[in-house]
Amino acid sequence: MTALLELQGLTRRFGGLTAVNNVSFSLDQGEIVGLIGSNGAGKTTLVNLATGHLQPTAGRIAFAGYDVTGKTPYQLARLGLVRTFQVVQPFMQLTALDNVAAVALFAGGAADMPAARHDAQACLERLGIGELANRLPPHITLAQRKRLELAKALAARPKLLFLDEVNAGLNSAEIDGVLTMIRSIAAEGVTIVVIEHLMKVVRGLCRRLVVLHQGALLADGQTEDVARDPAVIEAYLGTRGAAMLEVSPP
Amino acid sequence: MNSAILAQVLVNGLLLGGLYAAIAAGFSLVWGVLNVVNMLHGSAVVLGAYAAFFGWQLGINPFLAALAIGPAIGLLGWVVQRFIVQRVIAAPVLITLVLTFALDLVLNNAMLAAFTADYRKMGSVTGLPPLMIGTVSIPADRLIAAVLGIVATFLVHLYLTRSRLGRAIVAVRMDQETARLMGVKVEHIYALTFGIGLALAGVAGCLIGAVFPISPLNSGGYLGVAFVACVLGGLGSVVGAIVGGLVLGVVESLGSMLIGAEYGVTVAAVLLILMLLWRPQGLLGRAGYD
Amino acid sequence: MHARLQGWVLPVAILVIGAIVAYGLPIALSNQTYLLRLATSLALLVTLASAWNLVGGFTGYPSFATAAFFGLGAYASAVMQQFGWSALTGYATAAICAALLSAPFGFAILRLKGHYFAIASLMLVSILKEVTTGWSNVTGGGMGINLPGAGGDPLAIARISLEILVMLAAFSVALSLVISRGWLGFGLSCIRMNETAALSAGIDAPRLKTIAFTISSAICGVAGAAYAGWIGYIDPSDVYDVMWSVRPIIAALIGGVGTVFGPVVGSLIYLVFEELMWRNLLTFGTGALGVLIAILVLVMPGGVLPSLRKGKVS
Amino acid sequence: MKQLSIQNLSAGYGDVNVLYDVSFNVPVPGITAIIGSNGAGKTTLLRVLSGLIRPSKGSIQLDGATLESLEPDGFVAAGIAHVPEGRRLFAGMTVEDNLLMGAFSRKVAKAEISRDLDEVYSHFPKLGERRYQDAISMSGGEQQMCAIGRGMMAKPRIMLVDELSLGLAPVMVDVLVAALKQLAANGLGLLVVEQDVAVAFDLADQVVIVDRGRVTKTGSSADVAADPAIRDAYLGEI
Repeated sequence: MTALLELQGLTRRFGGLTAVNNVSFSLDQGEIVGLIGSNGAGKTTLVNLATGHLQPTAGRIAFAGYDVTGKTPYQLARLGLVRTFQVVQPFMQLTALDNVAAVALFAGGAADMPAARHDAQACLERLGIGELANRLPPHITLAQRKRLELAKALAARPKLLFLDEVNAGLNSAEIDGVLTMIRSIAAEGVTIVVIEHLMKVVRGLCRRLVVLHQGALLADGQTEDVARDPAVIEAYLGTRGAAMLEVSPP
Repeated sequence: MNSAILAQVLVNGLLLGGLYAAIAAGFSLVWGVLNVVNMLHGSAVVLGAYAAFFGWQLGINPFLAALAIGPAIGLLGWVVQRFIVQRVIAAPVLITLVLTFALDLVLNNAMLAAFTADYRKMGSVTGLPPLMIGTVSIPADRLIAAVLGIVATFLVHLYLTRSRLGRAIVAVRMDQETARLMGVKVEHIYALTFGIGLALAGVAGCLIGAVFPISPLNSGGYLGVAFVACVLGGLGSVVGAIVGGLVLGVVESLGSMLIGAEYGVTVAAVLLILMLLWRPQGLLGRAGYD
Repeated sequence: MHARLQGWVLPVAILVIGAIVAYGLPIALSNQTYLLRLATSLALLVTLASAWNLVGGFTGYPSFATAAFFGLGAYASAVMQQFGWSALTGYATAAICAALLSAPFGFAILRLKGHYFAIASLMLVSILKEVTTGWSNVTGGGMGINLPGAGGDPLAIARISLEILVMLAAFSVALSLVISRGWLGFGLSCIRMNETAALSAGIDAPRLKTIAFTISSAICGVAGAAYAGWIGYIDPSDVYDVMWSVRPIIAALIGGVGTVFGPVVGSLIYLVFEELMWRNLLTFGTGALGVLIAILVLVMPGGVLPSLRKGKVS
Repeated sequence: MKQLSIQNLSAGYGDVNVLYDVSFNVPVPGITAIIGSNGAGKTTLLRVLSGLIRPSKGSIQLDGATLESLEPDGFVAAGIAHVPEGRRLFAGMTVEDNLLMGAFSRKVAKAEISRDLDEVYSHFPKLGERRYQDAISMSGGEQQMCAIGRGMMAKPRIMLVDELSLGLAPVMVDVLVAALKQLAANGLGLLVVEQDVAVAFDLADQVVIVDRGRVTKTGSSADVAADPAIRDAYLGEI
């Protein structure tokens, strides 16, 4: 069974700085993988490369068996390779419904605007924010905007979903809500990559961890093994982080 | 095309580039720090040139007059920013562009009314014979003007990196809100920067006046030079303006020889658009610098 | 079905009203040359402002290229007619030339943002002006071109020009309404609000932006051709004057950038101001115009109608 | 007892109110931590306390001087330094230039400024090693050190630190917590917004909990940690 996503020797340089340095790993259908590393380790750059927002300096990206290196974000979105943004990016002057309808129309294959709005309403309800359909993004809470971002990702009928710190800024109760949402999306066969700092989220969701450090791949394996890897502890987790990860996911 | 002619054309280009550096530096600083493309810049250069011309008629050497004319036009810039441009400082690109375009209409037409459109030329300023290096002749006035252009630009660079207010200007350019948190009064920095920008334009005007015929009709050309050299050198980078000015000077003098002087603007404009597409951060600039 | 039908009523209504005015107004104003001139100037400004609004308003890209395609259209039509082709062929050539140049050029510079895009678009004006002046054996260079039809009865020409430009204005506004309501307008407004998010939403931003830029430029080209027919004589410094880029922007700003009817209202208000100013400050004309524009920009950057599209595209 | 006293503070953006009747005191010296979910108003509170936002109601006093109507430069002059969220060092400037910007509002002799620089370098040796390097080319943790050092250069009485640990490797957070404790020991008053509740309780001697723009609890970190209601809402992770 070919891997859903394959990164081979992926590299990206900005002038002298190598933000992503020869990273290779692959994802299979249905996995939930944690992508962790400290600020500046290259996580967001890697996501930007995989979703076409940045062109790689070197290396290859294959999605569902096809070479998609160099493809644009909108081509990849239409293929089902979708992402959310670390800093939430709604269309500020469109209602929540139309934010999602835009994705349904241009990436989700909806026939026309009425059909797109129909799909959009379903996605909003799926994320429990159906009643916010006519609200403008500035007038809903951060947690609701995060769910809106998830609803937009769903509207693109994703096969692979990059969630870039979708829990940042949420309190414990709000995080639990988002985790259940992510699990239900994964249950439908969507492969998910979670970019996260909160060990509670990583432990709760991911059986496998990919760790980046200064742009390079530091570790890639089962969560429990990575949590005990001395290099990872010294470079990123520290004693408190490692303890957090010890308890294996349910 | 033998090497003697090529050498002469290159030298002419570099001499022109020194003046272009002075024109572009002030424009680049204002664009970088205030995010305002100052369409008034070309006319400020013309104003400096006329002030130097009238000084020259009274027997004052334009290179010396620049020491007074620069700050005077700088003060005008300070007033224009503090009381007019500041009111739309946070407005979208469209608004500040159209506003400074309108101000240029006012200043340029005022000069046309006062000085008429016909060209005026100062006689030789220093009276020194041209410097001869092999077959290449370098007119004294043009050499002094070019060198002073680069010196003036570099002095501003030193001010920006060594002095307290200069550092604050760069800080406001990079992150205005955080500069405020350091206790910087951002409105004052904007007015100061706009003033420095127009002062440099005034100095460039004096240098150009000493070497070339001047007329209010030139303001569009000077503005074009400021655009191209500033983008070539990298937005907001004063040192970049020196590199951008020299490169543009050489390209323009080569271009006018190969294709003809009447296509000078097109050569520069095409160079600008290619630069914008290939390296918007300029030859020196770092990606994401502006 | 209901929405689709309802969607087409208003645009068709605009075209019908346009046709009626185009037919009726020249007769009503028959020999009043000043009013004919004023009405034709208004129709021209509405056309240009509405066309500019597709790029500057809907998509949020501050274009200064209007004068370039306006001049290109004027010359394309004038040159064709000089070689014996009919005025109609002239208009067609103007539209085709503008479209053929604006598509590739637009695709290139629309990758730039904000000031960079504005300057690159402004540069096109000086490039075309210089090339047109230089290509003198075809364009007559600095001497300009006298259009063959210019010798006819001036009143008849004035009336025909008014008719053509009113129809063009109605077409420009109707088309902008259709675009604003369709998927193209929806995609363009997403690009204006947040281009990165638009790309992730599957919107082919480069293609949509280029389509908008090309349509806008083609309309400006035809407007240039109509202007050449109206004035009868063109030269580079007139038809490539940057004011052809600035006036439509001011009109859209006054009326409300990004709204369909903002450019129409804004054009009327701007022309009233310009006529008043021009009437009594002849000597310092352009300078006074500068003062006028500065005041307008300082006083109402938001525009008369709501400047940015509020809420969802209907 | 020297302190920054905040009384009945209300503030917001345009018509959207974010803070409602917030009152508490920040002892000098000492470390006070603010916890609560984002959108609760933590960052807005700090922006009010540094003058970036003018409160609609309430007062801010330090040693008898009332500050709430001042511009940011007034707050800095009164002795309040702000280390912003995301550090926001000045790009295109070296580490040392960034630190010098921290002392912008202090009109004192060059000698004193260079003495202050040495003090920062002794506190954060890594900054000394990289003083002429571009500040933003350093790692997240080193940038946070530089941002704190920049705050020190203003010789403040109170330092506001917004999101100390966000995005940093836990191993680096331990280093920064120790550094802030040292500053408090040297007499500085600190008000730290911290999203990681475990870090907040380890760092602070006083904790303020903000929820949807209101202060729901204030007290010593020991008392607050003991409160069962707080434990499950916030302390689930420990």
